[in-house]
Parts: sequence; structure tokens; C-alpha cells
Amino acid sequence: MNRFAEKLKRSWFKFAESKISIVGLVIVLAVVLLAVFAPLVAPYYDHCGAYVNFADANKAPCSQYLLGTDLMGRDILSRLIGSLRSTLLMSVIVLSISVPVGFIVGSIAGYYKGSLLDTILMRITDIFLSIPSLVLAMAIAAVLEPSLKNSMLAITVMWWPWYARLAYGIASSMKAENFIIYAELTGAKLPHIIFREFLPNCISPVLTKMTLDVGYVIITGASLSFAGLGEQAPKPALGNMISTGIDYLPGSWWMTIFPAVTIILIVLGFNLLGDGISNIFNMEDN
Amino acid sequence: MKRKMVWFLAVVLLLSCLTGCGGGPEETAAGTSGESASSGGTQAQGLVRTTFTRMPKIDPATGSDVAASASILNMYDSLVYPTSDGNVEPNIATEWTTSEDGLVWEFKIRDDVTFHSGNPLTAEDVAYSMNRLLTIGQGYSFLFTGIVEKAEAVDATTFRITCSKTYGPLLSALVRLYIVDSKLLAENYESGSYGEFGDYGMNYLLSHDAGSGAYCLTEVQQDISISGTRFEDYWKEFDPNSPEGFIFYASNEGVTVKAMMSRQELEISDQYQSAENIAEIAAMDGIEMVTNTTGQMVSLWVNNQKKPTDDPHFRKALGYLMDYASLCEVVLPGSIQNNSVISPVLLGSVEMYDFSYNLDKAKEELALSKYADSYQNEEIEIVWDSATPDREKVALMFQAAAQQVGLNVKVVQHPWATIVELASSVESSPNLTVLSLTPQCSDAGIQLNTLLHSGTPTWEKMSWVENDQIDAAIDEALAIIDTEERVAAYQAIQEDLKEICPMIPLVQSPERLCYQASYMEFNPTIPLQGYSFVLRDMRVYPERRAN
Amino acid sequence: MSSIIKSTVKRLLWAVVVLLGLSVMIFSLLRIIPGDPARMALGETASEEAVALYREEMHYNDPLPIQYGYWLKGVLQGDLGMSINTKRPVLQDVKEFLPATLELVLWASIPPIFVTLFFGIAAAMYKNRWPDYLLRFTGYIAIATPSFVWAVFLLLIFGFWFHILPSIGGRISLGYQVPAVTNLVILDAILAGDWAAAWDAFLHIILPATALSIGHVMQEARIIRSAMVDNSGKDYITMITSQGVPARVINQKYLLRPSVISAVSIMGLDIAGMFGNAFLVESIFNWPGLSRYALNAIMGKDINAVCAVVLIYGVIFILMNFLVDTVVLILDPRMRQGRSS
Amino acid sequence: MGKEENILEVRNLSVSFKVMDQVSHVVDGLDFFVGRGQRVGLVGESGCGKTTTLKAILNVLPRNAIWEGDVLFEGKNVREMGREELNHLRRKGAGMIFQDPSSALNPVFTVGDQFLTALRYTYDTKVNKKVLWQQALDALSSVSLPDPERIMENYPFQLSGGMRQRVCIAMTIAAGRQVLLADEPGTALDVTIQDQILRLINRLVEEKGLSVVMVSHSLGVIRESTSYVNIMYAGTIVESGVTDQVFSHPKHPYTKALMACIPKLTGAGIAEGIPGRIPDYLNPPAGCRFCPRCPMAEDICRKQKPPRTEAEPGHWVRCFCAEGVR
Repeated sequence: MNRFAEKLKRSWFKFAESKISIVGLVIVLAVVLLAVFAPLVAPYYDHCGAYVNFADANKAPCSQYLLGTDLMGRDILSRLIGSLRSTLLMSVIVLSISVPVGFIVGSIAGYYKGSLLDTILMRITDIFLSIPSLVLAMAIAAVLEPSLKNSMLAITVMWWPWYARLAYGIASSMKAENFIIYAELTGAKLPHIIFREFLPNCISPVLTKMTLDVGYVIITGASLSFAGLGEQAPKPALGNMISTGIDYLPGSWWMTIFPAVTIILIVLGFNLLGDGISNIFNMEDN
Repeated sequence: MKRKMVWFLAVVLLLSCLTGCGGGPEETAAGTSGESASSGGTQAQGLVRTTFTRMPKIDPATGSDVAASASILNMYDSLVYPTSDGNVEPNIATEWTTSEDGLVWEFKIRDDVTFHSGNPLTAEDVAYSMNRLLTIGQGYSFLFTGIVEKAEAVDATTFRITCSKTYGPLLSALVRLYIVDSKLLAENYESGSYGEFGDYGMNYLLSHDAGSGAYCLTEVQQDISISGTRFEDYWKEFDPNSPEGFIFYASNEGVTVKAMMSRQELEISDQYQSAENIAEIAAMDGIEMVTNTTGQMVSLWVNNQKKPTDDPHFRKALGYLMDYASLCEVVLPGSIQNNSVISPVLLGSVEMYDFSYNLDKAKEELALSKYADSYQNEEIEIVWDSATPDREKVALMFQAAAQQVGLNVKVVQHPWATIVELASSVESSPNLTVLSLTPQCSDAGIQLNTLLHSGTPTWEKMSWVENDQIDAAIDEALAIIDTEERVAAYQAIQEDLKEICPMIPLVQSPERLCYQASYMEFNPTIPLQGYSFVLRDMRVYPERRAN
Repeated sequence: MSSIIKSTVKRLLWAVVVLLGLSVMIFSLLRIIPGDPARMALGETASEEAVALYREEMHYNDPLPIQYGYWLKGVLQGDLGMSINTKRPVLQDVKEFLPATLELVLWASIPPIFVTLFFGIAAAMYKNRWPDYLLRFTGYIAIATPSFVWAVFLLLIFGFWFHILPSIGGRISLGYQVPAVTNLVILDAILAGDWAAAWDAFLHIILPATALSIGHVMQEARIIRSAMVDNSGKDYITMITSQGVPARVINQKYLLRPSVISAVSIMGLDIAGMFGNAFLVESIFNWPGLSRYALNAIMGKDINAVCAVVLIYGVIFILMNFLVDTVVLILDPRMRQGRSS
Repeated sequence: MGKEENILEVRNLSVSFKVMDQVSHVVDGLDFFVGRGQRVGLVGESGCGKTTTLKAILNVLPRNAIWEGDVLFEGKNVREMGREELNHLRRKGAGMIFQDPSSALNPVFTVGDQFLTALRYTYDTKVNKKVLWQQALDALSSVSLPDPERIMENYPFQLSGGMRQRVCIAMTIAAGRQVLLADEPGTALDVTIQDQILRLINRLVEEKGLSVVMVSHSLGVIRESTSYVNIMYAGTIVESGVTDQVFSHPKHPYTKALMACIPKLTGAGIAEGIPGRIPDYLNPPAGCRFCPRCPMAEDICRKQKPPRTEAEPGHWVRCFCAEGVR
């Protein structure tokens, strides 16, 4: 227990060595808390649903509506807070599906390195990696009906191959190590080797990549939503708010600028946090 | 070192492979001319540039929407020409006669008209144009399909139409017969499914015009713009200040339109801009707004065959869920509530409804419907055209109101092409669609027919009334030659429609177009789709432009 | 040398395999969509007989693998089907729109490489001094900003506030006639000796290219910086320093080359990824390119057009990877050995 | 030994590194001297700061290093040298042979490229490339490398470890430097090759009359190839003197312990042979750095740093308890 605490303390120290990681942590915590308590925090949470009030439409930021209102008279601040949920949900779901899938595919291929199975699995991975990810995601989202669910699906489909590659690299290099050979000799089955031997060794690079990926998932999701392929009206989504707002630049700048700044802040937060976390693991390696 | 040289060459080779896969040298570089943007040189001086929501179809046999109509009517001449009071006047046809039974019409064709190609325009071309339109069966063909039995040239200057049945609005409909150059097209047939006519020149007309109109097409940039110049040999006189040419852009993103208007890179802004943007543009220096009451109405097309909108009471309930006051004041400013299923400017339209924003009434109607117990479980889809941002407000407003009575509404946006695709079958047509419709001809019966008759092939019948009695009544009314009698028949049909409530009319909204008043005159008067953009009637004074 | 050729051939073969896989994927995408492809191609008004005939003609009645064979054969002959939106053969649309996207991506990738190198080197040289902090700070912001947000900002700044650059679309101003050779307008204008047109076209490309590349530039500059910082502690740098070679020569040659290798492969991926980001940037700047065309196709469910674009971008991506591997091979002699053995 | 005869003097050198927010005091008050033409050994366990000391002489310490004290080369202080002077020292004065030949050559440039660049700057004026090329070939031949032309065109990874080490030696001796700083030459290679390399260095030093600082953790190597030796522990010279004298009469408890475990030559062997480990540089003992492991440690050892004392003529030791000190 004490050693764990010691390790935690050490990790925190490495993390906090770069002050900017703490900024990231603060932003991420704030975003998560806002998302979780959105109905309580948002001044007008009902503005995130089917709501119109033309009397207050297109209002510049004022004391009643801190960040102004959109064309339907909905409070931008409330809608920004409301959009955090789907934004976070997307990255959580995308990563929690693509990481295990990628890990399993990659480690199986790595374990059987040199076999036909390896070739097939990794070539399939290569094929997925051979199209720019946003192009593929958009094509998939286009074939399906536009919705948040389908945009998550599309992003997941293009995301797992990266983890497959990562896991493949680690697994194929570990395969020849003595303890794996020993485990094989003592009759360990494939699942044992994958989850007991490969997994612990993959955790730090995978975790590092994951924290850095959250930002990219959010950007990709926002891009899809910008194109109208994400969350559908009247529910708020950051990309969609920007694409609607563009038409009202520069007069009603608040409709575009605040969502844009929100995206930047969230992604910045996760990137900084990711850098901090990768610092923990990188220094451990040294 | 030799080795480095080899590598360098390899990189260059690969790079050129990369760039080389786009088009051979025979293509002209896209965007080398005609493209807009930046501070436009002297070349832009006499132009009229405007935006549409989509790429216009410039083939008279396929185009029928606003963008297409506006483009076609400037490049082609129609047989007869509409007037601002809803009548027609001679154009290519100088005079016409009707047989006793009203089945045979003969038109005298002008002999002094030449096409852009230099070919003279003859009655042959007129007959060819009608037959081509009917054969291809798209665009405005629905105005004549099933009516015109035979179109022929009696001699070089006489064109004869033989109808299979009497058809009252024929003259009004002939406004939409645009005459194409048959000889030119014959030279440009490609293989296709029209027998001796090959593809009927359809591929050629994707990027060329074959008309005799006041303007000739100079360039088509797919999905970007079409542009053209004045046809100096036009048979009518040009005012010296008529525009020297035009560019019609195929997209109307608000921010672009605003920026271009403010920089005088666009002469007229389109009417599909949101109310906020129109207000912003109209307030710019030297820009004024003109409204043209084209009879455009914004309505909810309701799928009469799909659950749960297949119940008349249910449909009526929807009429009470719309906040008409906000619609007219905020969402579509300048509009007035429309209580008629067809455009109120048309002679013979009847005030059928007395809808108001009334949630209690809506609940009453819902209680009367067969979904009284189950409507909370149904999901209704409301679709809007993604190029028209104001309609989203309509949809969202409706959704918010519907939520209050417990109706579950899903708002969906589609591009126009998809909406047309959806409209092609009962199954795919959404419950509700917010769209606008401008009269294509100045006869109420034509609009009744396109909206409600089960035989209509176009998207306008998205309501799928599919009612034999109404079909018969419309057919009957259209056959009446006498205008007064016909109008009375139209009114009778609308009285019968009250109970059915086939669609929910929302407002009649004028076209609100902003233009560069500091250096142009623009005064559209003809209340027909596309006729706000008759270039020949506009005036441009380049010397008055700032700098 | 022969080992290089051998490994090149091997990689080419793999590229072909990946391409085949890609084609299978796109073919399935085409067949996944609900609805009868024959009916969709001919439109709702076509008769049953015509549809049946079309089915027969297009081999839609055959089993899927055979259909795939016919489809692939068609694709190889340049038959990408008809576009529902434009009612034209997709190949024709592609020929028309691809050059604009290629031009945009080329300008968004090649000149920024120098900016990237400059920033990366500057940050590494001034490590933990103000240029480094400034670049790191702006870098964090730039990387966190999606390219479409950059596009919006640039549009706001240059479209409304400062009218210095054309911001609202098109590749060149009205009135310039540039003979088409490569279909890359700026290059064509230069080839034709029309410097005014070239300059005008260049002004048009600045904003979209900037929006597309700015995040990547910062990202790669960061990678180069940290590689340079890492490598500057390596023995071989200490060694050459201890031999009395001036710092300038070391930094620009002996430190830079090993440091850019890791960035090169990422640059390659990023450049290929720009085709994806170009979707939104092209649509914001009205750039008449293939990505804007594809976005319209996606919105209009114009599946033939979508698949064609995916296929083309896939091919470009694979070529790009190949190119990047080659560049790495040139920069890093170790790879030449590693690859062949 | 008169000071003017020393080509290199290191006086009270301390080097510390900033690691995260802490400071690691690696070299602590180090002194040693190298006479012209003298071969001096520097012995100690792995990680006691030998390499750091050599790098400090050429002022090529990593950026996070902080150093104090003086390094005098031909009487001039290296720390106070300007860029030109410093480069002059590196080009003509002293050259270093790195411990690990595999990482000392830039992997993405040919040997020739690196060699020529290094040579070019040893001349004040521009010199014809052919001259440089020939000079490099000669240097490569002088380190007994066959086919030097081919080696010049090769990349480092195409050479064996021994060849790389020879290339490094050739680069260092080619320009006619006076002092050779050899950092455990050959240790990264297998034993026979290591032996060849050592013999090569000894031959070259004899031929060219160079001064040498030979760093090693191997007592055998030092005994064979140096005339004067400094025993180093945790960043301090604990004992120094004429090689034979030190080896026959070790004074410092650490030296004694080292001698005792000669059969085990590797770093691990020494650690095993002497109980305890080298101190934590982040928090070194206040007094004598060896005292935690010293069997003879007394109270004073823990509180004060022992001064450098001449235990017998020419034989210096830093210990309170060593024989001849008390």
C-alpha cells in the first residue's frame, strides 16, 4: 500500500513537473464536471432540447445570457454545456471500443507473427489505414443515416487499426522473450498470454496514446458534426453550432466564436493532460 | 553524386504521378476563368451576379426549379411570355388561334429570330422542343404530359398543337415551352436511349446552351457557377445598360454572400438567405431590398398515406401547432399567413383554413383522430432543405410546440436532391416537409394539379393525396376552356378539400432580394418562378460603382 | 543499390495488395446501401423492363464476387459510374475537381515543410528561452484547433476585417485565362509566363492552404524540436562537437537530419490526412475541389461519387506512404539495410 | 612535477546535473594533472563520473550540467575560453575517444562525410578536399583498417564495432592533437577486440608522443598502459600516484578493496566485492563519500571531507584514516 502511494506520489511529481499539464488536468476536470452536472449547471438546460423563443433570438452576450443566444433564442452557454456530454461520450465510447478491438487484433497478429493469420490481420489493418481517417468516417457516415450513434460508429471503425498497429509492435517484439516462451512451455493458452503477458506491457504506451487521442477523437467528431453528420438538431453539438454560426459572421460572432473556443479549450485540455501522462511513462522508462 | 541524382529523379517522378492523375491536358483548367472572388478586375463591370441554392439545370427539358427557370429563361425564348398581371403576351408566337372544340391550337412563329448558333428559328424547332420535352419527361413536361397529343410544324412559321382533351390553362403553360435549336442538337447527339435521337443532346446541354435567348452561356463550372454574355444579335432591342453578362453561383452560403455583397462582387443576393442576413445585407451601403410577390408560399407538405399523418384530424392538429405570428414577424419577415392550399395570388384560390397557434385546439383534433390514444408513441419526421436556413427555424418551432402537446417530432435536414429522391415514393416521403412553392404558371388549376393529383410526376405531390374523386374533379376543371367557369370549378374543389386537409399552408412570402442599388436598377414584377431574374430588364451602371 | 530496388519492388507489391483490399471495402460500401442500385441509377420513372435490362447489363444478378470482378474491371477502365447529383460520369467530375484539391494540398504541404523546419530548429536552438516558449504555447493552441475552425477564423479576419487576401472562393480572379497544362492553376500560369495570374492564384490559395496546414506545421515542428533536443544529447553529437566542428554546421546537418526522420513519416501521414480535412476547408472557402464535391455527394447520398473519392484518396494515400518510405530511405541509410534483410 | 610541464590540469572540478527539480552532484572537487607526454589513468566504478570529467575537459557537457572549478589546458582555462579558442582546443589540443563506438558516429552520414567535416575545421584556411581525403585515408590506415577507401564510403552501421572504434581513434589522432582522452576504449566490444584496441592506442601514443588520459574501470588495463594513476570514487579522486606505487601500496580503503576484487573485473563484480553501493548523487554524504561503505570509517569521516594529503612522496590520498596520513 505504501509503495503504491509512493509510486503515485512519484507519478504525480513527474506529471506536475511540467506546470502546463496541471492546466490541462484542471480544464479536463472542469469539462467532465460540467458535463456530468450539466442539467444543474446550465442556466437554461431546457434550451438544449426542443425550445424556441424568438423574442430573445440573436442576442449578444449580456447579463441574462452570458454568451448570447442563437437564432432560436436559445442560450449559447447552456447549449455549450449541454454539448459537452455528447462530446465526451463520443471519445469515451470510441476509445473504449477501438482500444480493446485494436489490442486484441494486434496482439493476436503479433503472437502469430510470420503466419498467414498475421498477414491477413495486419493487411486488413493496413487497408483501413490506407484511407485518410476523416474521408473514411465521412463515407461511412454518409452511407448510414446521420446521427451521433452512427458518427461514433464511423470514427470507431477508423480508429482501431492504430491500436492494432501499436499492440502488434509490442506483441511481436515480446514474443521471443524468455518469459513468453516459458509461459508457453508451461502450457499457457493464448488468452493467458495476451491478457497476462502482453496486456501489462501494453498499458503504458496504450494509455499514453489514448489520452493523446481523446483530443483527436473530439476534433474528428466535431468535423463530422460540422458537416452535419453528427448529433442532430435540436440537440446541441459543437461542430454543428459552428457551421450554423458561420453564416452569421461577423455580426453575430458569438454564435461561432464561443463554440470554436470551447473546442479548442477541450482539446487543449486533453492534449496537455496527455502530455503530462506520457511524461509519467516516458520517465519511468528512462 | 550519381546515386543522389537517381533518388531525386525518383521523387520527381512520383510527384508528377501524383499530380498527373487529375485530368489530361485536353481539359481546361477548372476555375481559370469565370471564377469570382477577389476584387474583380474591369471585366466584372457590367455583370449581374447572383446566387442560387444549387447548380441550375440548364436543359429546358430537365430544369424546373427556381435556379433552372432563372437560367433557362435568360438563354432561351419561350413561345409566349408572361405578364405581370397573370396573363400571357406574344413572344416567339406572334398570334394564335384555337379550333372550335378547343383541341387544336395554331401559332404563328416569328421568322426573324436566330439561335446563338446562327441557325434561324423555325416552327420545326418549336415542335422539336415540345416533343423533346415530352419524350424526356422531366422538367416542365408535367404541364403537357397527357394533354398534348401531337406537336408539329405545319410550315416554317406555323406550329400546331393537337390536344387529346381540352385544357384550359394551355396558354399559361406554354410560358414554359422554351425553344431549343434542333439542328445544333442533332449535330451533338451522343448514344442514348432515345432511338434516332440518341441521348437527345442531353449530355451536350449539360455544358452548352442551344437557345435564342438574350444571353448565351459561356461557361459551366459544375457545382460552382454558370456564366454567360449578352447575345448581341438578339431579336429584341437591348437597352445599352442591360447587363453585359451574368454569373449565377450554385451555392449561397450566407457568409460568402454577405462578404461578396459588401465588396460589390455580387449584384443580387438570393431570397433563401436567413432573415437576419437579409436584414444585415439590406443595411449595407448602397444596397436596397426589393420584394417581389411571386406568390411563393411556404407550406408543410404532409404525407397523407403514412402513419400517423394519414388521419385528417391529426393533420389538422398540426396546423394549430404553428406560431403564425412569429413566422410572419421573425422567421420569414414580410410574410402573411396563408390559409389556402394553393398560392393566394392565383385566381381561384380559396381561404380554406382558419389555423392559429392554439395548443388546445390541437389537442382537441388529436383526440378526434384515430391516434388519440397512441400519438405519444409515434415519431413524426419533419424535413427541411439544408440550403434554406430559415426553414430550420420553422421546423424547430414546430418541434417545440409539438413537444408541448406530447408529440414526438424529429427534425431532419436534407439537401434538395435527396428531398426530390425521397418524394419519389409514398414510402420514402417524410411525414412533414417544409418547402416553398412558387407558381410555375399563372393558372390555379396547374398548381392544384401538381400538388394534389395522383398523376403528377414531380416532387410537388409529396402529400400523396391519392384521392380518385379529387383527381377526377381536377381533370374536369382543367378541361374547361372558359376562364370564369374554370375558376369556379377550382374553388369548388378547394371547398371539398377542407375536410381532407391535404397539407398545411403556412405563409405567403414574397421574394426578398437585396441588390446593389447604387449602380443597378432592379425591379422584378412578373409573379412567376424564376422571372425575377430577367436580365434584360435589369440595368447596370458600372460607372457609378465605387472605385 | 540492388537491395533498394528489391525492397522497393516488395513495397510496391504490398501496395497493390492493400489497394485490392481497399477496392473490396469500397465495393462492399457500394452494396451495403439499401435500395436497388439499378433502380437508383435509372431513376424512379424508368420502366420495370428498363431496370431489368440494366440489371442484366450491369451483372447485378450475378453472385457478389463476380459482380466485384466486373466492377473492378470497370474501375480499372475508368468507369466509376454516374453521379446522381451532377448526372455526369463520376470520372468526368473527378477530372474536373481533383486538380484543385491536389493544388491545395500541395501548397498546404510543401511550402509549410520549410516553415516547420524553421520553427522546429528555432525552438530547439532556443530551448527554454522565449522563442521556444512562444512556439510551444502557440503550438499547443494550433494543434488543438481543428482546421475548419482555423478556416472560420481566417474567414472572419480576412473576409470581413482586412480585405488583403481573397477569402471567398475560387482559384483565381475573374478574367485570367490560363492555358491548362497540369491543371494546377499557379503552375500553369507560371508555365505560360503569366506572372500576374500566378500571383493572383497564389493569393487565392493562401488562406485555405494556411487553414489546412497550420495545425500540422505546429505539430511537426514540435516533433522536430523534441527529436533535436533528444538527439543533441547523443554521443555522436558530443563526438562531432568535441572534434571542434562549429555549432552551426552541427545543428543544420548532423543534428537536423537524424531528427527529421521521425517527423517525415508523420508529415507524410498528415499530408494525406489533409485530403480529409480539405472536405470542410474547401467548403468554407468555396474551393472548387474534389473534397467539396465529395461533401456535397455525401450530403446527397451520391454513393458512386463518394466511393470514387474514397478510392482516389486511398490511392493517393498509398502512393504517399510509398513516397514517404522512399524519402525516409534516402534520409536514413539504416533503413535500406533493415528493409532488405 | 612543475606546473608548467602539465599540459592539462583539472582543479577542484565539480559537476552537477539538474534532474527534474533536484540536483545530482556527480563530480565533487576533483583534481588531477597530466604532464606533457604522460599517460595518466583514471580508475573507478561505472557511474563514478569519469566520462563526465572527460567531457568537462572539452566543454561538451550536456546542457543541464552545472560546473565549477578550473580546467587548464596549457595554462588556459577552458571555462573562460571563447568560442574560437574552445574550438581551437577541440581541433588541435585534445580529442576524445568515446566508450561506445556504435553511438559515437552519426548513423545517417557516411564515415567519410563525418571524417572530412571534422578534418576541414582543423585547418585555418580552406583546404582541397583531396588533401583532406588523403589525410583521412592515412589516418584510417594508421589504425590498421584495411580498405580505407571503402570504409570512407560506408555508413557506420555497415562497420563492425571494432572498426567503428578504430574509425573514432583515427578521427581523433588524424588532426595531430596533443592529448588523447580515452573513455574506456573497447569496453563495449568483446575482449579480444578490446585488447587489440588498447594495444593500438598504446602504439599510437608511443609513435606520436601523445599525452593520454586513460579512463577505465579495469585495473589491469590501467596497470598496463599508464604511468600515473588516479583512483576515483563517486566523483572524487581518492588516491593518486605513480601507477606501480599505487598498485603495490594502496593506501585508501577503497583502492584496497578494489585491489582485493581484481579477479572480478566488471562493474558488477566490484559492487559485489565491496559491500554497499555508490552513493545517491542527489543526496551525497556530507563528509567522505566512501564512508557509508568504508570498514574503517570514523565520526570525522561522516562530517568532513578529507583533504588531499601526500601520504608518501608523490602518492596522494584523500582519507582521514589511511596509513601514512595519521
